[in-house]
Amino acid sequence: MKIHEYQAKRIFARYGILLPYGKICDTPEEARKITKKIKKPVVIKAQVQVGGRGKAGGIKLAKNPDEAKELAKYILSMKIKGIQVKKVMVTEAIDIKEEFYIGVVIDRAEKKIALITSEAGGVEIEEVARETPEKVHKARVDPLIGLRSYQIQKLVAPLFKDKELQRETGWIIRKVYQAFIENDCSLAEINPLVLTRDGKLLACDTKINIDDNALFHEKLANLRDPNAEDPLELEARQSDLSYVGLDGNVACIVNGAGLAMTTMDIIKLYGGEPANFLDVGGSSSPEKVVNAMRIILTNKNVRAILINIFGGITRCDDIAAGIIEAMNKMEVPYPIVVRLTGTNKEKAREMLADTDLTFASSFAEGVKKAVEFAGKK
Amino acid sequence: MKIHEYQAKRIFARYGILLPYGKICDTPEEARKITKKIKKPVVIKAQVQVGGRGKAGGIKLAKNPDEAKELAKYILSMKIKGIQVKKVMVTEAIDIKEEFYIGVVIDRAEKKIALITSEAGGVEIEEVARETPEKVHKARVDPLIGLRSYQIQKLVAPLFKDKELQRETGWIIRKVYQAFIENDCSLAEINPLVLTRDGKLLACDTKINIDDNALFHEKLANLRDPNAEDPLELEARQSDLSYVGLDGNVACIVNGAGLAMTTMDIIKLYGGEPANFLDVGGSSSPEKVVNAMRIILTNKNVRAILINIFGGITRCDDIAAGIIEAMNKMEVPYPIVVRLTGTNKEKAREMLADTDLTFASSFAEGVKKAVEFAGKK
Amino acid sequence: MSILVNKDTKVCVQGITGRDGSFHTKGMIDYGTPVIAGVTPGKRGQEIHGVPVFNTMNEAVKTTKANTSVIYVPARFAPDAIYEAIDAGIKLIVAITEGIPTQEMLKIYNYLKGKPTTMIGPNSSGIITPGIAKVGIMPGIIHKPGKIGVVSRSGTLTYEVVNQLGNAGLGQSTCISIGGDQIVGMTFMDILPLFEADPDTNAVVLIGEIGGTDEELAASYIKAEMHKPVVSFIAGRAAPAGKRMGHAGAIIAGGTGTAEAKTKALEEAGVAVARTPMEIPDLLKEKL
Amino acid sequence: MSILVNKDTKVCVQGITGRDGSFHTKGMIDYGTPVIAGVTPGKRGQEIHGVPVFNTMNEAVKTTKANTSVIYVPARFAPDAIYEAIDAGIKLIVAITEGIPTQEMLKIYNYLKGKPTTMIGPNSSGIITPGIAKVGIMPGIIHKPGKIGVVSRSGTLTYEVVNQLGNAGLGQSTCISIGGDQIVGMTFMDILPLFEADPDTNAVVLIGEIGGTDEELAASYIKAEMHKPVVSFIAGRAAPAGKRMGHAGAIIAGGTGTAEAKTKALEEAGVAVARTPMEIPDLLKEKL
Repeated sequence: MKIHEYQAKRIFARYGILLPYGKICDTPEEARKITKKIKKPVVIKAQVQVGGRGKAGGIKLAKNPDEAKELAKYILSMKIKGIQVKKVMVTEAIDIKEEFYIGVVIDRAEKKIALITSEAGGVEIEEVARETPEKVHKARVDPLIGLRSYQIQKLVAPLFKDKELQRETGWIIRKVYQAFIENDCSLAEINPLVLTRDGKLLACDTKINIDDNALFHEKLANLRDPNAEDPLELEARQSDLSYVGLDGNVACIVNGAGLAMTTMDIIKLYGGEPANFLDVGGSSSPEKVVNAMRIILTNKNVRAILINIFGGITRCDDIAAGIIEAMNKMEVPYPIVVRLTGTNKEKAREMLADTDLTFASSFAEGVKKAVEFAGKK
Repeated sequence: MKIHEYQAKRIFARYGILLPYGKICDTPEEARKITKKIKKPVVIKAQVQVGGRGKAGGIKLAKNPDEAKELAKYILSMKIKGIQVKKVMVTEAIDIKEEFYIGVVIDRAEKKIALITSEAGGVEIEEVARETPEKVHKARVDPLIGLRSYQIQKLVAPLFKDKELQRETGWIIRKVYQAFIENDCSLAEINPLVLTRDGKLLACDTKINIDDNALFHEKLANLRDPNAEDPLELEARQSDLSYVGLDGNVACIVNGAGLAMTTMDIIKLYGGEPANFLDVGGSSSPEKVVNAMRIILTNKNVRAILINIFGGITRCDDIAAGIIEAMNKMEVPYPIVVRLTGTNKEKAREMLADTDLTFASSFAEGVKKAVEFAGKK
Repeated sequence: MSILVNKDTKVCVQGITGRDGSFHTKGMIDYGTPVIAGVTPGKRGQEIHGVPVFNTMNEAVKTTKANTSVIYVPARFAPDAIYEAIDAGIKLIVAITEGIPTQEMLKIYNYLKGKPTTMIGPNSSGIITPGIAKVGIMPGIIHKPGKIGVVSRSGTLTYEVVNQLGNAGLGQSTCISIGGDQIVGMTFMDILPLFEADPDTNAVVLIGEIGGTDEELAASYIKAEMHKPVVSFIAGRAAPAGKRMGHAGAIIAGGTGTAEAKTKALEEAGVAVARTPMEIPDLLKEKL
Repeated sequence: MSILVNKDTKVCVQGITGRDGSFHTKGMIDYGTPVIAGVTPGKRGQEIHGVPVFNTMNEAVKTTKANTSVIYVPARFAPDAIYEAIDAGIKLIVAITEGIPTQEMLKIYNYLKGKPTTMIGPNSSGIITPGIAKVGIMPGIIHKPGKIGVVSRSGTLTYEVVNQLGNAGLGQSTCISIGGDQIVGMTFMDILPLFEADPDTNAVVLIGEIGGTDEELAASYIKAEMHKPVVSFIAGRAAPAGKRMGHAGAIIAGGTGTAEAKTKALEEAGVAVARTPMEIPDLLKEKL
């Protein structure tokens, strides 16, 4: 789960990491007041959880309170990648001498926690890794023994010759690592860590992603901003469905993530475009099918629906009951192709015998028919 | 390092473990005032770091403030196993329903941390282990992953049938373990953990030993009570010597703990009684020999001194210089037997040629001569 | 023969008294799996479908000599259950549980190193040696005994593939769902050598998906060490970058982990990569 | 032959620029030990007695192929140095440092499990294969090449014994001081099988002391598995209970770990237990 910059900054602040002075607000007038208090030029940043805020015009420099008000008004009216800006962060503009990168991520391949530093801060670390890999420094931490001093030494020595700056940066790395562990992060990043002209180290931009599997911790779950999410994905999550909206017109309802991805792949292979990823999960009740159908119908692009179920724990008769209930509850203006196999498939076929659904006896046939229907409209 | 009961209680209190209400004091009048405030019978306990306080009369029950004053006066005048009582702890007397044991120690053989519980609290756990081993419950914690719930379950299930008491005790075990880890303990113990008649769990007596190797942490080193130690051992430690006083009359100065123990063993084997264990350590300066000699001379039982050195890093000429300096600085009224071998032994012999020391050419000869001298006086 | 699950397998179910644990215990018993113990703290003395329940894994293992554990415990308590199984000396742990925090899994993974326990999952649908035993939640009926090894990061997609294999007359030696999470116990790299060494496996189907680099690592092993033919399918070609597709492991981050990169690596290692699961049986037949 | 230290040993000194590190580096070089690298953070480029200094163990190992590390780093920083050596892939760590907190050592001990690194110490005087190489702080001159293996929890007491052996014409294959702390890397139980398997060791001298149960465990191994003769000495018969005798490991707690119990266990395993170190050579000669 992504969280906002200002939320990430609050977490880092709790660990004593120095940040530029700044405040979060949601009106232009507040932005003016904050700037007046700061008595310096400020940076106004849109708080949206998408990349490329700067390029989209969501980050602006304001020289004085009135300009801050004006720019905040402009930014608060923007949509960035479809997401309405609802809050801006106003922070003092910093006199930058040098920019660095500090990041902590899960290293899937090595099954360790990877710490990364770079003297090329302020740009995406992936870009630095591609173009000047010698400027990327890594240490892999065994989670059982934690971060060791010799690893910190390895990470800071290439950034500074000055021992005092090495020591300070080492301390910051320790704190970022601690924040990563204690908040179940999948990513914790300071980019850039700025060395100011007067010799201070400030975390000018920060980013934290939380492990979705750790959201049973209330304090972490509370970081979620429902406004920052696609409303359909939000609704799906609340119904315990896994949903991702896409641009195509062939909707699908599938059990299991792998099979759901494959369904999308094959829709595409057969010349269609998937409208979504949707996994109803393992032991799916009829209600889940109803919710899945409702979410799908909210997508105005949809022209055909494919229900592709391989029953295991999921019983086909449960799915059939869900389909019947959904068709009673809502009008479905698109053709529905049903492919049901595995546990209790005969019973399901019987239950659905009187409907005007289109049946497919195989995965391939189901996809072909759905793509065909979608193309007709 | 042992610490006092009241110090251990302060540590446990920081972790939220419930204790009987009580205070520490060093005058009878204070004991009276505390008792008055408690408004109940109290227990008065001598704060000395030796076992068997109770048997020695260092723990008394007082029914009222005046009695508390009187008993505190008596206890504060006591010496227990040679240690003057300087402080007493006054705590409310507890209405005991049942007594339990909770302890955490280093498990040397398994290289784990051992947690131990017993339904037979209030007596020494070693005794319980000998006589009713079925009442001792153990779990071994891997320090890399810490204490797990299933281990707690194993420890509390045999103590109570009541789920709520199991849960509370599990919480206490977690806290004792946490205290053990965070304070570098070698032992952390609640004995007894009392279940009162009104259903509360109170840590009525507690014990903590700190790992000597962790005393570079200032907060732990500050727990040391110089008054609680043998003054000679204290002085030795301050001179970076390892010293333990014994009851015999053959003193010894040795380099290396193993050789020092063996020197004691052979003194005994040859019919003598060692007056001390004393290890001058690895790279010993002349000054250390001077300090060692001073400490040894404070022991009035001594009748002969054996200096047994196998030079490695320790250079025999350094030892010789120390012996000469010591003999210049203080009067040594006992015969000194010197056995020096290894690094620079020839030089040392030369340096000592004009002294009236007795030389031995082997370990055995040195011990025999020293024992002989001690027997003569 | 087979790998990991065989005639010596004796299963203990952790979380046997729960809804899922109880349901799938019946499924495993019906398939003929020797389920000889179950564990739920505080439930000693009960029986679930005739299986005795113990309070702790230690008791269960000492009493019944169970060597395999299957875990249906909810995510918050699953790490504890896993450590308990490891410390009780279980040889193979199959963790069905979904949603264990990644950092917990990192610790477990590193704790397992050098221990005699191996682990499948979490977020696995289990492991089955058709006709012998099933340890997990897959529909037993679609699996046929035979000579094809199947290893997959997915659940239902594996059923789809296994069903296709069966319809084409290709039975399976052992089918393993290694789990859809970012950090799982055994990966392709650990399973492939077992199939390579198994005299009763003639070819392997490897079902991968977007995210991570496990398929690329598998490709390097196949290229260097493997003699048996491998056919593969990679799910998630149509998935957009940066979005999690149900499985915690199925996310393309920073341009790595794409289906294209994985397909390329596998094809360079001589693996036939199917465009659809339906193509797998024919590709296998060509190779055999 | 020999155990642990041999002709392939290449030593890196951790803490080489410190007072002790530098002093003993010279001692090791003078003995003929191939000391090929040293490490002190921030001191890259220096030379100590002709040995190049590196900032990190990784650099040192990659550049010089060192396979053995000897640690003279102060106690507070020693755990870090040990982890660094393990992570750099060092095969044998010899930790001379005294005073490492016991809980740190517990973690290190458990971290080492399943890793290809073995560790001697801490609080060890080192390990020497006479005539080949010495890794530690013992006086090289008293050690003579020969067929007796020596393993000890002590330092100077070992010199005393080795000196007695030499005077009696009994040279040594390898002498190891496993360290006087409560928790050390290799214990008697780990060393004895190496001597048993070493064709150039004919008999073993085991020098124990009060505290712990390592001697008892060694006795059970000797009884069950060992064919070569073992002679032993246990220090600390005269020590009072509950007091630490210099070594952190040398304390008799709660009635266990006494010299009597250890002697009894060893004698029951057929070990000749000397009453004094001086008796050891004769007891050995009887057995050979």
